[in-house]
Amino acid sequence: MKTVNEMRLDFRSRPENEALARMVISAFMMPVNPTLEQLGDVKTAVSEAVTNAIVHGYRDRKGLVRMRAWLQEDGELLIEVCDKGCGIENVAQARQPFFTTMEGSERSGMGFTVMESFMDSVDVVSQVDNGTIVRMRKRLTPALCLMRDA
Amino acid sequence: MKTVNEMRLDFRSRPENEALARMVISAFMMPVNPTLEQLGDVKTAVSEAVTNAIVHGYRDRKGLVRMRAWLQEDGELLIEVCDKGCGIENVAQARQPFFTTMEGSERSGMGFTVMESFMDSVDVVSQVDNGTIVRMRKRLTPALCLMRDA
Amino acid sequence: MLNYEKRDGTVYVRLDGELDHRRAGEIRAELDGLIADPSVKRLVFDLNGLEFMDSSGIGMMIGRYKLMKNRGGSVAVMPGGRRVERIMELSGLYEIIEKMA
Amino acid sequence: MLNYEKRDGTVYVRLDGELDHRRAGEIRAELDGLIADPSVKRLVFDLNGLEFMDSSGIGMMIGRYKLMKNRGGSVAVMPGGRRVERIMELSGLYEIIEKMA
Ligand SMILES: Nc1ncnc2c1ncn2[C@@H]1O[C@H](COP(=O)(O)OP(=O)(O)O)[C@@H](O)[C@H]1O
Ligand SMILES: Nc1ncnc2c1ncn2[C@@H]1O[C@H](COP(=O)(O)OP(=O)(O)O)[C@@H](O)[C@H]1O
Repeated sequence: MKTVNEMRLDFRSRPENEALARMVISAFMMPVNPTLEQLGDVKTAVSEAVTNAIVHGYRDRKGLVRMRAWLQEDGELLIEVCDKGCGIENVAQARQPFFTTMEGSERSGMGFTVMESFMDSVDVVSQVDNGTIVRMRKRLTPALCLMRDA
Repeated sequence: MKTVNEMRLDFRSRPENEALARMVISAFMMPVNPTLEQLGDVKTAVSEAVTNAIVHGYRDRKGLVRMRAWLQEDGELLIEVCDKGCGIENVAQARQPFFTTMEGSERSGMGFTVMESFMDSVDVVSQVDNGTIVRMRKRLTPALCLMRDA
Repeated sequence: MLNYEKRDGTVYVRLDGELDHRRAGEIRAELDGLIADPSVKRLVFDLNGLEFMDSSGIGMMIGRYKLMKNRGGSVAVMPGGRRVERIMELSGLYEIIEKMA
Repeated sequence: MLNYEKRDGTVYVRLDGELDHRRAGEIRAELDGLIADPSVKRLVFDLNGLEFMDSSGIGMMIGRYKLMKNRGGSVAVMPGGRRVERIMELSGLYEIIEKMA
């Protein structure tokens, strides 16, 4: 599938960059006139993935979070959020609703569940001590005929 | 000088990404509560540098533009806009008001002049066939004591 | 900066803006100062002004619910917009916290 | 989508939103269709609704100025906000184009 536009954002694992990532993904979607509904769904999913990278991946230590995004000709949006943090031992378990390894910090364990509920698909690739990649897809309509190809 | 926050955005040389770059730099500045004046000044300078990378650097061919930004502890904002495009033969001449190599495309030749006018300093490093780096600085007040360090 | 009102043993908190992990930490810090007062018996979150919330908001509300319950108090929520409510429903929060009309 | 009015040989264009290189290209395309009509003798840009403009706006206005001048027509500008006007002044555009009060 042909990619119409793509971007990559690297930022520090600081809490104020959760809002940065949300604004950047909104701005990236803007040229294809997403609905407010779609904008909100994607911002929520990105917020969850980026917060996880900061809170769990780097456990509030200093590190870089990477968000990549692609807009495809057929109107699908792909998003990848990566960290080089501690990784997840058991991904299937981590994705269960209410499962959290941070009871004390008032995490609800609902992050992955929210991502799954607001996006069409969510893939997680993770390796202990090596980091985590969260890949999400969502079809945006109408299609991308609005954009000129450069 | 200690860096409090930093980011890097890579995007395709497509015209709709001029708006993306402006929104991203605004979002990056937001946590330090810039004035509307400062936001507008920086957005304008970024718009000029990014447009130049797309229009002159890549001459509307496909390529990647990189914007990096750093917030320093003393309240200074650093921005770098880079392309791997055609480069500038004579930087001093290019920076002259009204100088443009694209008369036919209705460029005004005022891009660098606008950057200089809205930022505290503008540095240009360029090599023919190798690309261009535009470095800009602007002091934002009040200082960054508002931000927690992570 | 929390927008709240304290009246007859109840603290009403009107949440606004974007409730993410960062903001949840700030709210928690301010709120726990407020409800440290033993005369506070009930905590009401008004979500109507929220522009954005992710699951960090759920964690923050569950945390306050536990605090209030431990001392025999109660927590209630005045619902927010569509996406906020979808997250509230997903989390089953209304099974333990009162939803006000 | 250009917001304009055509009256007595004058085209009034109310610019809004963000006038960058991308938008300048769109405006140029639409406008040159409009002013191709030989009965148009005057072109007025109203910059008051502009939220943003960079030097691409200057290039676009100079281009239209040349077109109109070539056929004995004129161009005028109703000024915009502070930053837009700073760019207008920097470029010296008001030395060749009439600034309306
Ligand atoms: N990027 C990550 N790096 C390391 N661990 C993660 C990451 N994302 C999620 N996890 C693990 O998965 C668990 C569940 O995540 P999630 O469903 O988002 O809930 P929560 O963030 O509330 O704990 C987390 O508690 C954590 O152990
Ligand atoms: N990133 C770049 N790559 C190659 N050439 C550039 C770049 N930026 C500027 N230039 C050169 O410098 C000239 C002046 O730039 P500028 O002052 O921004 O005016 P304008 O964009 O209107 O031509 C351009 O016409 C071009 O020749």
